Amino acid sequence: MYDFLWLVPTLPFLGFLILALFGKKLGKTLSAFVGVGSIGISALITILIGIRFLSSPPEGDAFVQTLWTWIAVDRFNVNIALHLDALSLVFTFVITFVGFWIHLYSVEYMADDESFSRFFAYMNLFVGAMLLLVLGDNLLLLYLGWEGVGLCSYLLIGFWYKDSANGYAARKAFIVTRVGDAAMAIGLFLLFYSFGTLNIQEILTQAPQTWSVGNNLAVIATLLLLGGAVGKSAQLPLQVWLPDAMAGPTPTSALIHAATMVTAGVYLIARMHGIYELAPVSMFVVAIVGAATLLIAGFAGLTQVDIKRVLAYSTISQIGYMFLALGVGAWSAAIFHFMIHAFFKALLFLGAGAIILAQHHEQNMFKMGGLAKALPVTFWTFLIGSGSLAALPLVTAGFYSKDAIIWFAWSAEGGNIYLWAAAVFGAFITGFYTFRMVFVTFFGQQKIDVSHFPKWTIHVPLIVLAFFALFGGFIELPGTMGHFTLFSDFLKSALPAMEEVAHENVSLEYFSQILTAVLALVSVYLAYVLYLKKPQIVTNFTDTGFGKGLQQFFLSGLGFDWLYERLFIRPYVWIARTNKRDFIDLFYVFLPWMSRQFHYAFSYTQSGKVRRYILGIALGAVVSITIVVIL
Amino acid sequence: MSDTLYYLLIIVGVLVVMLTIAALLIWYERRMLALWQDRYGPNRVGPFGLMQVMADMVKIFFKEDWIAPFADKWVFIFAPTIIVVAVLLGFAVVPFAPGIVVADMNIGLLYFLAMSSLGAYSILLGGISSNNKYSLLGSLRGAAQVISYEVFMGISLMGVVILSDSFSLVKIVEAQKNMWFVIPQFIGFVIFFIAGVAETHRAPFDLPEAESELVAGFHSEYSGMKFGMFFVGEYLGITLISAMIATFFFGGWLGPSFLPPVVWFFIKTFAFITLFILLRASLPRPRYDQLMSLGWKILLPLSLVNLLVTAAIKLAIGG
Amino acid sequence: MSSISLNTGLVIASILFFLGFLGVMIRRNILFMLISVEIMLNAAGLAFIFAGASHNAPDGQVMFIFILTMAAAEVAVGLALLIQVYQKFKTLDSDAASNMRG
Amino acid sequence: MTILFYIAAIIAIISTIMVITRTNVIHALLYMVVSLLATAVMFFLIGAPFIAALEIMIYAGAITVLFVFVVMMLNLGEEAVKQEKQWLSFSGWIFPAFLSLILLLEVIFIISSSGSVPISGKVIDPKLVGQSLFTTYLIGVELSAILLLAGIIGAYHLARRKKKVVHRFLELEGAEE
Repeated sequence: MYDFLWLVPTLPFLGFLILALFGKKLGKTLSAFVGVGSIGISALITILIGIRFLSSPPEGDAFVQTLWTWIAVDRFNVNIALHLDALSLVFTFVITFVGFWIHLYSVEYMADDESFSRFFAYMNLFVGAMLLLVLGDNLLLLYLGWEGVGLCSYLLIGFWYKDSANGYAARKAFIVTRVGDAAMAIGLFLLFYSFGTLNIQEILTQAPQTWSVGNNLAVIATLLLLGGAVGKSAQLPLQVWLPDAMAGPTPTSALIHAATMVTAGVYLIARMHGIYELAPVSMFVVAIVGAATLLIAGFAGLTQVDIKRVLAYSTISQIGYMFLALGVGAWSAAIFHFMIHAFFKALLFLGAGAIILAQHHEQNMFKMGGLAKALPVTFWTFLIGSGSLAALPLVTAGFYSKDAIIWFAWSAEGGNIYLWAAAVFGAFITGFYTFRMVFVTFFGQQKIDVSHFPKWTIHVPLIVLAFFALFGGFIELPGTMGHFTLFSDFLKSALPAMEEVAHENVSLEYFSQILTAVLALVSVYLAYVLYLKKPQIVTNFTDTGFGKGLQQFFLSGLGFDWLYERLFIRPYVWIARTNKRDFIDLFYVFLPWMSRQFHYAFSYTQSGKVRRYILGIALGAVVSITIVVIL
Repeated sequence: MSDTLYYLLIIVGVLVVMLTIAALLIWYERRMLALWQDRYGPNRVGPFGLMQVMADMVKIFFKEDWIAPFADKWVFIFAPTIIVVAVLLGFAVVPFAPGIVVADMNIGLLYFLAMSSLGAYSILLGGISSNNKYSLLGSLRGAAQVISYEVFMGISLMGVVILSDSFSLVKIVEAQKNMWFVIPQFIGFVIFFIAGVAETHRAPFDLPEAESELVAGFHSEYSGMKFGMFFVGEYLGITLISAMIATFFFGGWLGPSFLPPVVWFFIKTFAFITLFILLRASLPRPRYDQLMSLGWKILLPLSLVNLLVTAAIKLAIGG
Repeated sequence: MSSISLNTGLVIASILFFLGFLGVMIRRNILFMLISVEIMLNAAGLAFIFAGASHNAPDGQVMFIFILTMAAAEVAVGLALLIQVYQKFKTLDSDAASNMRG
Repeated sequence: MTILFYIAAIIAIISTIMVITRTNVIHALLYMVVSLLATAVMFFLIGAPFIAALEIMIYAGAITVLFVFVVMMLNLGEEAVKQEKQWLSFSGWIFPAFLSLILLLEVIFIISSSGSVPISGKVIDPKLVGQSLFTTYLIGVELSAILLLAGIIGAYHLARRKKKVVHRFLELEGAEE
């Protein structure tokens, strides 16, 4: 079964090729079959491989499939090789499985779009690149997938390129992530410089022997990799691109937020955990970044009116949780939250897409309302997703995964009470803005007619994902509730476990859990009061000058765009403008000038008089033969 | 030294004999034409009008040697000599009999072709130096005709070369001991004969000098001895072509031994000269485009096919 | 038999060649230029023949035949062009056909 | 033999000089023929009689005749000669002549700096040439055939007079404009 691993990333690429080359001729039905089918078969193979992996793990808990040699220059040898271990299996599973449901959903969502096959081509390429990223056994292949993902996000965000705003958003996403990628590339150079190889496993085994804990190079390398990770995963300070990325079609957003792209950073840090453990400073920075991001994104999420932007900020916030978990060393908790998040965030985006489709492509949720009756399936699944996001205690998967992170933020080796407090407060905010969205959208008066009632292609993905968002959490239960550790046991082969350190203080853990649960419920009630029962409290507050200012501040994502505009863009543009005629530019102005002068000189020789040409030949012959004779 | 003397003798002998024959041919042609056209021909000067040649010679020698003032003088003078020289040089390779040959070159056949192609200059230069539109037209025709017919004249002889395995005329003659090449190379013979008529621009292919259209064509402006040169050149050409036909296709000097080889050779040659004259007496002149299309569209392909078939048979037999 | 050497032959060939070359350079008349080109080709063939003769090999003559072929084709096309030029410009001045200069 | 060879060479060179300096095309062509005949004599003397015959047949007999033919077709008069005289000015040829001379001297220097091989003058049979042509150089022969075909087609196409399809009245109107 393992031998079929290569098919997993190949099929989406094949689908992309077919769609890109023959998309126009295939027609919509065939395009959909190719687009969805390739991911579907990939998902099926992944699941079969996963079952095999669970029943009889490969030797060394990892399966490596070397396809061919990519580059071989002196010491620099890079293979096209796939590395499958528990970590990459989880990612592969999520990418293909969630990706499949998103693809299926897209068939209906994009049904009326004229660029139907182009959309599926991009989506397939996206999935393929992401699979390459998580399955690549060396950092260069990972980087290839990494950039492929970046390219696809650019293509998909700017999918409706006729609107220049979408193109702007696409460029913004591309350029901002490029900042991180540059840092990551330097990090890769540094790693290659230190270890002479880019193979991940070799680096991980060599690192502890080469570097002592706290080694400067290790810190620098990990911080540079972190730069790449924050760029891709939209963490502070490079989070600004993700809310704008909502310009793309909603399934794209689902794919970016749930299965691919933004989780690449999480994967990178989890994958390179070996060297992060050698750099506690970097770990701490990761935790700080995660905590700060989850709070800032949470605040920004509080005031958004666009339903997709709420979800975007919630993603940033949830990824922040994952970074927090990575930072404190709770590797499996981060991956667990990643998986659960993938389920409920995909569900929420697809639900939001269904709503937007039903509301004449209106995205402002304050113009909606009362959709619970009109779209019952969407409502209930959306509610489940929201509950999972808000971590409603006991019944939702999100509770278990988030609870693990919150507890580890305190109890783990790198954790402390401040990080814990930030995580708990973040959970409260999350619950609040999530249910603000639910109440505003589904309750109250219906304001716009429902224009599109979803069919089975939308409903089935929603229900399946809702099932996982609800019950996916039971594969890993905290120590206080049965201590069921299937998931972390599974991951133990790839990532170091944390349990022994974490579960010493049971009463504290109970306190933390109960506090989180209560806060989540309170936040839901608060949202109910403020947005359904007495909305005038909010309007009264926002009418005051301070309230209005605060609302604007939060709405703009805490002014990061404003800040970057002034801090980077304007000075850069100013420098570029004032430096228009610099030395280098003069050189490049001189080059065409010179070639033009030569052109004039030579065109003068082109007199059309054959005898002149022959005279030229004679002169040339004299010169060259004279040289020969003299030499 | 005696060898050199022998060669000198042959050279002088050939020159004298050929020039004499050429002169006599003038009388011979007129007599033959008259015979076929039921009239007397020259019959007043000497027995059978034989001295008519001498009379003509005297006339030509004493006529004013006039050069048209608008002509290109040196070329005008030079032109008539070319044909005489070229044809006389052509006789150098003709094997009159075993041992009686000026130069038995191993490329004799090619040499003959080269010389006959040089003959074309005579017409060309004569016409162009005359600065006369009829002459110009005549020499245009002549040049085109000679170039065109030269092509397959050479090709038609290649069959002979294949059969005899040599370019040398002596060897070609010797190769015909058992069978004259006219039998296996009948097509080649016909083509060569037609091309020969055209090469010497004799009637019916006398378009360069067609009296009725171009008032004597390229030599309109010529008179006196220079005209005589053209005249003699033409008869020399006929003799050369006839000799060549005899050599290539009719076994040259070969023949029953009751007559010496030289006599056989001259008999054969005279037979073809007579055939030339008979052609003039009997055939009308074709149009210029007919001449050209005959050459390019019929004779050239035919000669190529002949060459191809001959070569193929030779290969198949394995000679 | 004779004291002709390869060098003598090559010198003769190069003299002829450069005379042809000079002809191409100094003549304005396309006809003369073509004639000069023929001289050059012939000189090149001459050099080949000398080289072949110095080795007693037929290759030089083969090369000459190829040059001959080329010369024939070149003359045919060249003269056809010349006629066209003459019909178009009413002159054989090679400078007249310089319309396509840059 | 050697003397004959040098005489032929000198004749060839002198007549070639005459070719490039004549103002009358016909005279130039006549000198060209003389030069070619002299060359043919050289060929004959150094053991290439086959090529000598070809030289006369094709260069002198066909190519040069073609030139003469074209000259006749163009029918250039006295004015062409005058024109040539005008074109052949001293200042026009002195520099190219200087260049050619330098080139020639350099080439002669190069030639003479290498060891010389005497030419035996042994006759190379046409048969040998033919065998060489149709074995070693077979591809060359085929290519020559294609070249000649291309030459024929090219010459035919180029020399064809473009037929004017405009009606004569229309042409008149055009002329008035």
